[in-house]
Amino acid sequence: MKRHLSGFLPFLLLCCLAFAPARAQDAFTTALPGLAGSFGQIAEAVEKLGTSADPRALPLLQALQDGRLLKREDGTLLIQTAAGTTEVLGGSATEAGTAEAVRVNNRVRGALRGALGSLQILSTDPDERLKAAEAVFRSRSADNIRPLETALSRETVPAIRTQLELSLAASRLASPDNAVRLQGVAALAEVTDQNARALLLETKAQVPDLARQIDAAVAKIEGRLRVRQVVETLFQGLSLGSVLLLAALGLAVTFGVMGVINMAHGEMVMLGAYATYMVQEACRGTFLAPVALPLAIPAAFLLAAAVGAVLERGLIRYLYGRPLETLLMTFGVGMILQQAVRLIFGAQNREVTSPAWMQGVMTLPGGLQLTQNRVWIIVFGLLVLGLVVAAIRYTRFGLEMRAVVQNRRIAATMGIRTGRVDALTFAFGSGIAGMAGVALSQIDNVSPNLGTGYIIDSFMVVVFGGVGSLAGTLVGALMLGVVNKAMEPYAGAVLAKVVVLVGIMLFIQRRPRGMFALKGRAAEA
Amino acid sequence: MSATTVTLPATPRVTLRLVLWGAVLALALIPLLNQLPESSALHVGDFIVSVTGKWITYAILALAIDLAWGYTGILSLGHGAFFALGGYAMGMHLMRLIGPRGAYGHPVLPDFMVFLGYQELPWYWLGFNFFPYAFLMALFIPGLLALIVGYLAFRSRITGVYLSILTQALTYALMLAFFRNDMGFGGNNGFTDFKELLGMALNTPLARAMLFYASLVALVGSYWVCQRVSISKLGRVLLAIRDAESRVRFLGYSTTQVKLFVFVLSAVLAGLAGALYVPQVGIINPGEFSPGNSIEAVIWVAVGGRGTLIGAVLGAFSVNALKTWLTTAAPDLWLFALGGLFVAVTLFLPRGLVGLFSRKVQK
Amino acid sequence: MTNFTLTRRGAIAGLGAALAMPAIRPSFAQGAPIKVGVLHSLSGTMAISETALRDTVLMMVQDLNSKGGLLGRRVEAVVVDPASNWPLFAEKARELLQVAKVDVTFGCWTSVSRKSVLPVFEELNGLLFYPVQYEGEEQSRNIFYTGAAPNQQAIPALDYLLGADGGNAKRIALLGTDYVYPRTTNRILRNYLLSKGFTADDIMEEYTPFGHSDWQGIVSQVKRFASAGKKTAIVSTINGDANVPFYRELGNQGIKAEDIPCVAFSVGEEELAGIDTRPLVGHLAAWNYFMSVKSQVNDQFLAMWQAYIKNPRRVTNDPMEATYTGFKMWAQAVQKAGSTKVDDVRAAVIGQKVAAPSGYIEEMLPNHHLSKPVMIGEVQANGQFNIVYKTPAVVAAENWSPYIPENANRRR
Amino acid sequence: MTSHTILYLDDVSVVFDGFRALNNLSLFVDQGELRAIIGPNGAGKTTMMDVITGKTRPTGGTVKFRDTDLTLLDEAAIATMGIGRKFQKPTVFDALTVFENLELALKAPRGPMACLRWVLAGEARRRIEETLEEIGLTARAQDRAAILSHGQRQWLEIGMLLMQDPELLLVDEPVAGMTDQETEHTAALLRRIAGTRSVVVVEHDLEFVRALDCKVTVMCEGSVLSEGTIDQVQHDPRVIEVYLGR
Repeated sequence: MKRHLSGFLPFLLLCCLAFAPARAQDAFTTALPGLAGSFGQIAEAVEKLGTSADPRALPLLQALQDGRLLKREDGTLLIQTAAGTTEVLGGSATEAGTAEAVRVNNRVRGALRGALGSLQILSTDPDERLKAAEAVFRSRSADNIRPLETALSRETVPAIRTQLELSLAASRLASPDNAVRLQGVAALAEVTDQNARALLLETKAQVPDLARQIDAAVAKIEGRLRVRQVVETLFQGLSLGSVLLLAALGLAVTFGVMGVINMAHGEMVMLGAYATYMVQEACRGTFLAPVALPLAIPAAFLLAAAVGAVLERGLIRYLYGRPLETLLMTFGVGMILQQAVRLIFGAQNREVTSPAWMQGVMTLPGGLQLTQNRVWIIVFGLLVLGLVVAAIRYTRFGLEMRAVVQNRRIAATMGIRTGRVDALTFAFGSGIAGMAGVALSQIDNVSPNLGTGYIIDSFMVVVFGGVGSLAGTLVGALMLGVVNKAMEPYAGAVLAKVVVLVGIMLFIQRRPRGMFALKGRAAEA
Repeated sequence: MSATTVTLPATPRVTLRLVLWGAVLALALIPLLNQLPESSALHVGDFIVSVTGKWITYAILALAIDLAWGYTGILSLGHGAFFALGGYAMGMHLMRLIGPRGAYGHPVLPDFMVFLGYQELPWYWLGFNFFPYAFLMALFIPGLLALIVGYLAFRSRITGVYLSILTQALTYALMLAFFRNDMGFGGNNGFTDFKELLGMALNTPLARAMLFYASLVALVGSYWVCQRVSISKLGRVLLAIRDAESRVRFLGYSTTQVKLFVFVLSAVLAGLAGALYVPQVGIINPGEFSPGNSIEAVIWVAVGGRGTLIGAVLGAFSVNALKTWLTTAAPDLWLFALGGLFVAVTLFLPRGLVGLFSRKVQK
Repeated sequence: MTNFTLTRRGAIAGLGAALAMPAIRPSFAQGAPIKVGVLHSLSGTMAISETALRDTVLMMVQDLNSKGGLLGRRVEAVVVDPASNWPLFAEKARELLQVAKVDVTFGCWTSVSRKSVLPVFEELNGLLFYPVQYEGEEQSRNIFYTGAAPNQQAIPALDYLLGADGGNAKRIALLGTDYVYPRTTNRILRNYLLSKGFTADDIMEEYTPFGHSDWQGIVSQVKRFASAGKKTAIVSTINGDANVPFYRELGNQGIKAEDIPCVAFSVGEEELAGIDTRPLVGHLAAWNYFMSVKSQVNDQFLAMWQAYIKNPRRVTNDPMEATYTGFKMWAQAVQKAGSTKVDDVRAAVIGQKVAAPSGYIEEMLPNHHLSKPVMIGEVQANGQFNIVYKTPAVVAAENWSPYIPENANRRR
Repeated sequence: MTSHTILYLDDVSVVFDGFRALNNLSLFVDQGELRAIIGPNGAGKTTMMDVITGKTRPTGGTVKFRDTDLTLLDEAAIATMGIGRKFQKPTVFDALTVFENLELALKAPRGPMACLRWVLAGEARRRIEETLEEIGLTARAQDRAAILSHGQRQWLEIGMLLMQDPELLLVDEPVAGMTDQETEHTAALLRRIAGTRSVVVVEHDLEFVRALDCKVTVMCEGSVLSEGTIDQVQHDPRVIEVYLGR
């Protein structure tokens, strides 16, 4: 309450000053006092500044955006830079003192984006131009038509040209002239973009005269969007599938190959996520910070593998041949690991940041947008699968592992240290789970409960795919992901999951050995 | 799976029976001692009564699991689902009995339906205002589910860990389904704020004592049924199935039928336990379906000693007592203790606490 | 009452009952400590949120003792772990009241845990302070609700979105976790929107399970919903765990707050601590307190908390503030009543006023709810909130919403 | 197929992943006949038993017991029809006593409720005791099967087979691990049983097969190589080739 008043009174004062006929006011100075006012007034001032074409506007607006625009109690505005603080009017150097940053909200930020866009559309930096072109698309004002045309005539970079054309079309919709508007409608009809649809519908509401043309344009866009939606759903399914694949791969080794039911598998995943967090914290502020995530992959693998090896040598090996007991015991181990992590790191979520190259969307030819982190996780999932296959097929360790699985006694007589192979296999499976944790730290909570959400799904994937078959795990995970995502829009997320689970249960009872069942005598045993 | 039944020699059997009846008597005394004035040295607090009443229902659940797992080798990780379904059936009855005493004063609809905008009672809620119907449903619905799941699973010869994973998925799917508010079971909040049962106000010592005795009778009854099964030829067929199922088939027994019988019986007992549990704890919600709960219940049996009925009961009481104690005495560390116990028991005491005891007896 | 007799009785009571006895310190008639029960999950899914509240209560107890206790008696906290297990909440509540004989309990986070213990507190005439915003539609003589009722959070937030500063939203997507709080809140909001002239087409409602981690589909759905040419906003009642993946997906799919702002009712500083907030700048939360509030009481509260937890970077949040306020009110009421008897304290709590960290004087109303200010904050890059709106004065809680038509014929 | 053919296998094949365990096998066993089957390892003897008892479904061919198509039935149904089987590796129920093992095998209603209500009446007890006598385990009736010696387990399993009172007995290597004396005893027992029922014995021990004094079928690579008396087959050049190598 107090703060409101303190902001408001000087503003009134300033208004009086502003309207005092002291000297001729240009657009810049008339707009300025608004910046010390309420959010609405700031937004208005920003819009005015955007169209002012005043050279002082750009640094001022940038300062506002970065929180470097300060305001004194009396409403004087100051710009803070690395070099020092200067007054906006007059430009004389001064002390910041008790001045506070001018705060912005969404409304102001929206206005800023548009204003900066119009001001930067002719910038020499192509990145800024592209951003500006995008911003202008959203702010869509008829005032932008002329600058956009100018910009378009000079632009050489194809990506920016495309965006400029879009923005121009959008701005034309805001023109008072229906002929110009129709130009815009025609251009937007060729775009496959939800924002274009939104713009057109908005225009339709404002200009009912053009309803017919706009409807036709929207129908065209929607037709293409529908196709894209199918592709998007498929991508989302694959991405969910790759998460399931990552979570299940470790299990495919420990359960599928060794037959060990490890209920603490989810906790191995969780440990991997915490390893990611620890690596990130260790690298924070060092030159390694940008590559913390790739560095976390081996770290997570090693941590989870070490815990796995200890678990196998210390506990699980005494229970071979008694899978149900192993199940119960590892459940207890899971409880202990969870609580240990909770006591060490606290119950709160830990923040694992995504590196810049994993954020945002990636635009494919045809305008299809895929989220970067999901793309990376799909790639990572396939890489890890490749790693597992390679380790089992082409290494000495893989050979010994397969030998021990097929016939422990004969393998032992061949000089293979079966105990060591068991420990390594289990450690390997656990390590894979740890690597999955790195991926999950990018999309889910890094909390002690992280693993519990994945354990049942992982078991379902392995059993559905066929125990002991990596191909089955891959196909099973991807299928479950796609089916789940395809059903979600109709059934809702919860029901989709329930239906998928029931579906798997029915499937398993028809084919108890899963999709890629091992056939023959080995399976009969 | 190796044979782990503990067959006690004849003399300890008599002692065992004495111990059992002694334990039942001691339990039966608890509500009576509760009636003594608080100053008396023998007074037992209300808390003990209610918490012991709850453990008794857990013991019934443990018996049910033991019958399926300890005797027949069917490790179901979904018994919590049968327990919860029994609980829901009883919960529906209790909700109907609230009648117009709910916050909105609606004569028929429970509160959660009123504020979620239901206009009328969903069809599957009909009839639950009658106690016998609700009680029957508490047994019938778990039984029916077990029949369907068991038939599908046993017919396709899904055994061992596959069955465990399947039943775990079952209870998980049910949990997700019951969390949905659209199911008409109150979603996450489930049912609470029960008022009365069979004309008794639930928040009175009398009602607590009555429920306590009902549970005790049910426990003794369940014990009797399980014992009757275990000492009959059926019990020997079960052990035979557990140890060598295919051999039993070659003897001409339809193991699918036998296992189905036991699984359904076990589910019905679990449902009974759930039905007695809910009025005592005053809440039923989808959390009861969570896979962790089912695994925990299996672990009670493992701790007590599977393949013996007394072991199941002992396990349910001791693990839960430990949990009740530790969640207060060591709120930050109790998971270590409990997790450690599970690890230790599976590693060092494959026959559970009873194994410890009977080894001494045999010496 | 000593440990010994309890144990002996336990042994008589039979199987394992002895083990049930919590370790209670022997207490003596003279200057017996006042016992404060702490009923927050320290393990399981809710531990993420609830452990901080346990710490807050312990901090308040320590603070009170350092000032000489209450009524000349020491205050002692009895901490139990109900482990995010709802029936266990009821059992532990009973244990606190009957075995530990606590004078007051601070606890619960989820509605279901409160619903689970409510009959116990009513039967045994205990006193529970519940510190979390909730869906309302409840009032128990044994519970004091120090979090917000829907009219102190949800409706003001919606008003903000519909106003000029919030972007004049014309289409609202209601996203929530499928449980009673979102369901009820969204029902209230839907009726409110309809009363403001919205059509059903302009409201989208979608529920997801607890801990939902794959938001790709729903976020795309929202994007489609938002492409109808009207300003769209999201109102999120998504519960704790699912928020991190939700916000990550929002950020990754490039949903900017300037275009589709998302206002959340369950996301506070603690939740943001687990997210990289840079892509989320401008998304909103509605609470009755933010850590960034500038007030003297808040400065003290922050200093006290960070000193207690020995971490200068630990954040505070709304439920912690509500715990603080509730605790202060209880302590004042005990002073006023001159006893810890539940009936006396209950009578004394009503009308208590506390200068809360929110910077306002909050008062316990006769409906057992507080009058509180409503604030709306925008997420900043540093994980804090920039308060963009607050009510000029405190708002009295309406725990029975006028937008739920059935409340008209509610029993009073 | 004559009217008293009890077991009829015609053109039966079993294929595992491309491996033909049984290759167009045809075999007929008459009522009351005692038949020995010999053959080298991997000849398909055990697979044949699996097919008859319903453990393995044939890929093709006809399997009939009297007029019933066995390929449609499961193990339990086949067993209750009157086909008993003794396994190569003796499988008895370790957790149960010798007496209980026999009691389980005893021909009686097999349903769960029937088992629950089952009371061991005089007639049944007498039969079990007779069998105990027959297999020489009377003294060990109350011992758990787990502690029996290998030979005793063989006997117990034979006893269980007898308790089933089957019309057709399939006996897989009954004398492995038995002393000479026990082997003789077994041969005598099987001979005695044959006549009232049919017995098919799979065995490696040619001395034992000789002692059985019956028709012998030689199997090789999943089909019948030779059939006749023991002397006939022993002089069959094809048999000699298979046994002594090419």
